[in-house]
Amino acid sequence: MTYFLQQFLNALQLGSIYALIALGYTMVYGILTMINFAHGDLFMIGAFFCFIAAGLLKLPFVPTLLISMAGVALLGVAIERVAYKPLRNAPRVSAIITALGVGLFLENFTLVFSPYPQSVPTLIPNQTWMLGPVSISSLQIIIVLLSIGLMILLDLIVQKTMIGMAMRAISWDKAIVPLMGVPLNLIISITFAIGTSLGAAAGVMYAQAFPVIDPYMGIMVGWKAFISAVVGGIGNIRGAMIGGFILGLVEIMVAAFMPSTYRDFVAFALLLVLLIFRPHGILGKPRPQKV
Amino acid sequence: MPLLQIDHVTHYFGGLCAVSDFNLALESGELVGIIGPNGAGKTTIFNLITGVYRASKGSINLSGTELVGKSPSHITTLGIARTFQNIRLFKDLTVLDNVRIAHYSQASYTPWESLLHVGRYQAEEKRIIEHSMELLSVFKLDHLSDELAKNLPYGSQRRLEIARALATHPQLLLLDEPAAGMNPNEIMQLMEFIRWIREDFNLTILLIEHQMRLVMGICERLKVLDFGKTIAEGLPWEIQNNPLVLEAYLGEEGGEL
Amino acid sequence: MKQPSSAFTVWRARWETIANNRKALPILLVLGLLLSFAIPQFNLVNPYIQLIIMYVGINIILTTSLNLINGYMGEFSVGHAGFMAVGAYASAVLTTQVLPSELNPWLFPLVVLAGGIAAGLVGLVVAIPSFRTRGDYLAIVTLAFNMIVKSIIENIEAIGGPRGIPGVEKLTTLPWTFFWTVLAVWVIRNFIYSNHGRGVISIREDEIASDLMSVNTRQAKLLAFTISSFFAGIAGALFAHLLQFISPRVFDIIKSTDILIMVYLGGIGSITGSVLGATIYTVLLEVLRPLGMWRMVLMPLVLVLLMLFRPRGIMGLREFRWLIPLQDLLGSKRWRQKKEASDATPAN
Amino acid sequence: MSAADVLLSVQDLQVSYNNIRAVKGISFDVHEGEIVSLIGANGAGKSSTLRAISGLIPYTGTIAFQGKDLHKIPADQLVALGIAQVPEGRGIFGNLTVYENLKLATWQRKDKQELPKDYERVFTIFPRLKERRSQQAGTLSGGEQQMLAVGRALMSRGRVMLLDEPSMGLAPVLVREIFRIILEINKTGTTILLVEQNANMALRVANRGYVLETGVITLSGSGSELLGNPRVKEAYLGG
Repeated sequence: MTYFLQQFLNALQLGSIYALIALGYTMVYGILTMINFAHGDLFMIGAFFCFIAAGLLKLPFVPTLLISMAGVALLGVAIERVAYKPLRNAPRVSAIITALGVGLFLENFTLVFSPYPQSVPTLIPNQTWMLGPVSISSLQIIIVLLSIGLMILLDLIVQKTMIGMAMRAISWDKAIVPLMGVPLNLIISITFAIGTSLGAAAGVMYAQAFPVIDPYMGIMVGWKAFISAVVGGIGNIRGAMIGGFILGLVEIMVAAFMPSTYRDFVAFALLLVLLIFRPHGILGKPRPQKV
Repeated sequence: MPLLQIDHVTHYFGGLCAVSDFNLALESGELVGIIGPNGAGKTTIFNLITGVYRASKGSINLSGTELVGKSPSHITTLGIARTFQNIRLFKDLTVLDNVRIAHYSQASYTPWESLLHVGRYQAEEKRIIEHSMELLSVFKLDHLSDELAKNLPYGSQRRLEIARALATHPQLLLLDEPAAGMNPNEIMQLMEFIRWIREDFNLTILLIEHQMRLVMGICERLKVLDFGKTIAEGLPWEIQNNPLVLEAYLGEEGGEL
Repeated sequence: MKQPSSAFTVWRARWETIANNRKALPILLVLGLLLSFAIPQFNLVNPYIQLIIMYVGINIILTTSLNLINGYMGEFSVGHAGFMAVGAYASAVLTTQVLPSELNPWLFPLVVLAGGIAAGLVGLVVAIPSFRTRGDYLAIVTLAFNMIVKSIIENIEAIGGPRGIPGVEKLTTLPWTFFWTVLAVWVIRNFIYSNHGRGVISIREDEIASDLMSVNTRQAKLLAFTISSFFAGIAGALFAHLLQFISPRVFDIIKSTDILIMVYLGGIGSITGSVLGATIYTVLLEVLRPLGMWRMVLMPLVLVLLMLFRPRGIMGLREFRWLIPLQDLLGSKRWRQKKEASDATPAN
Repeated sequence: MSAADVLLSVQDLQVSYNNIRAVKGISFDVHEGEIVSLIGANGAGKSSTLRAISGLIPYTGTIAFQGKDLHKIPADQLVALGIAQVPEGRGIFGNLTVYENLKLATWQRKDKQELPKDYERVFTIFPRLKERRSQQAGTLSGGEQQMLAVGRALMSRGRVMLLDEPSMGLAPVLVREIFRIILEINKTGTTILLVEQNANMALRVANRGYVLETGVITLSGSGSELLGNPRVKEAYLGG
């Protein structure tokens, strides 16, 4: 039981990182029905911003986090404007392939400047407390609380603000939104900014939790976060959060109670089984198609 | 026995009743029209007959075979073909290929013969091309056979859609607003054309139309729908002067505003 | 009139003559076959280039087969390397563990075929639940499939687990690569220009209309997906016996991404495009090797620019005429000639 | 009426898409304070005309609002100019609440202090919306959705309101209700351009009307003139 609780804490930590990245996938999908395959790599860039700010500029945690989020948000918006926007009326896959290309570009561009894995300095004083038999670290607390805080903030933005309303309206019917006087492109840019900055925050936390980073780290984590978004119901924000935590839980528990090499197998097999029974994910709803 | 017998068909979308207790018996060779204002449920009836939607209640019977629950491709092979309100051609394919695809269930060669281009492949393809070209020439489209469907003028696209539907060898043809976007002159030609294909291809035709000129001109019987319900049926001239129908189209007259 | 006489137009005219000349095809094939024997025999080019040529062939098979799903059927499959892995492992297990090694060179074509069949069967199993809903469902399923295959292999010690199978015999030769590449391209081309293939293409154009034109869309999808994974398996088998070492890592999602890029670079819905895409991508990566890591920065940029200016890829939906069967090319023309002839003859 | 009164002017408008010439060179004006109805059977080109004015589809010809050419103006700026819209098929956002739908339409409004008054006005006109203000708009009935669409257009406070088939799919009682409200809105000073299939209603409320047949204006006149004209019935039900 102690062991289980201990693992549960680890699962929360990993799950919150997946959830943060999954939000970026799901937000972009929600408004543009496009899979932003470069998102995992923006997470990686977030981690590298952390490396630059913390390792080279010796900044403390909060400025590092803010710089990383702002930098990646700018990058995300720029990518949308330059690479995705011109393809909004092209075949849908063209944009997806472009995203794939952008992702590869980000990976390899980073690789040119950082051919070797880099280690990121820890910015959070590592302290461990014992809650009964379960040990809990300051890092774990910060990652989980910060992620949950960001998610609540996002949820507030989406549910309570005009911008959030506009985002939801776009996901319902993009064509009508301009008729209400709402500038479509601005909202899309804001969505990219928010989604990618959450990915960057995940990158910073990941770099703190697993302090060795490399340009390809975003691929696997990104795909898994994407899967989380699908499990939760792609396009659904709360679904992405749930999906992220489920995937984190499954991965950690499989690794804890089975040979760790089964981890990916069980995680993905579970996904397939879930999709057979709920093709639209946990919170996703099918929208009737008009013939 | 009627060719098509629809009994008590009802269909819901979510909670909304799109078609309620629809009945129709079509005798072989008839030409019947379904009219009604926008959103009356006309296209839904076509979608129910062709298996795109599955009727919530009721039965649809084609010369003794129950259609409810069958897949659209199966229903097509049983002898029902249709066109669409908003032309649904295979836009990036040639005119000839559009018609060839409609021969899918008639081509009698196996996937293996497809992969290796052996056996019946050559003979069958030759037959399909010839049959397709014959059809296209009947529709005066043979000279455009190698054009992409999307490059055809609107009127020709409409005709191609009918040609494609006929390639499936239907007994019953469903035309969904064939005159949409046509001017009075073109509508006159279309009327001639529909009469003529009915004779030539031995068809029973059910059509949905807004252009009253066309409906009044060629239909033998009419059914009028509003809000998913049949509000009137009968001969064209009866319908034309039926106050319920006038109201459905033009709105009610008089009354307090 | 001004005569355009630049080297480019001359070159272009020549290219079009070759590209559209049907007689060129058998000549090219015979020439190719002879060359494929002659090159290794007389060492016409150095072994490194021979290796590249073989990779080009394998990539052509992969690209053409994936194009069947992503380009012709209009679905989005992203885990092609998973099927490649099935073919590679099935064949490598046969040559390293099952068959007596002295028979390997003789049985190699059957081994490759076995790899293809294994992948085709797996493909069918994956396809059955995958086409329930349209859209990105297949993308997710194939993505998960790719990762599951990799994970399963890692967990089977009998086939080397995460370490893979070392010491696979080098049985893939230039003539064999040539043979399988031509066979794959030919068969997939045949399929596309057949009743079943047209059904598959009509699904891309408009699935509902396709269904209503009597196309059994479910059957067509399963058929196309099985064929596509079969050839991915063939490519995997050739790949395993060329690389001489396979491990689960070789067939991860990055490999799948490579194949996707080749498909969209060359152009969706085009066999010519797939051949060009695979060739250009493979060769370019080698040619740009002197740039070091910058080539990996450059290539994605090229892809993005291409998508922005040609969203359907280099040859999207277009084909060299000599790849198209005569009846598709001339069917309508012949019919018209026949009609004119019969119209000219007065009826009795 | 002088040219100065012309609020919206459409000159030689032509619209084609998918190889269809939907609108073949029509011209009409809408004057300040009027209700103008564009009527005709399905496929006559009514909606295409409205979509062109909204900047949703490309067109040739001139569309000017208060003398300002709308050609280069992005769709989302029209609201700021004073053009409020009730799109075809209502176009409400089913995943937003009733209140949120209304609120979203105030995006371009600068006078935020006026908003409470406007919500009050909308809720007075449509008490049903007030009852359902925190309900998801997708759960509303067809009539309520239409009311929401009109209410939303009111919230953006346009000088002119464009309505695309507000009666579509509504039972006669509701149709009457909607048209009564349109009259009411007009009385408070909003100019109205109405596209309708329901000719009787549309002409009864209209100052002037235009009859469209296959992309051409075949009849025009005052509402009451057209209402008595047998040619209107022919345009729908054939001669």
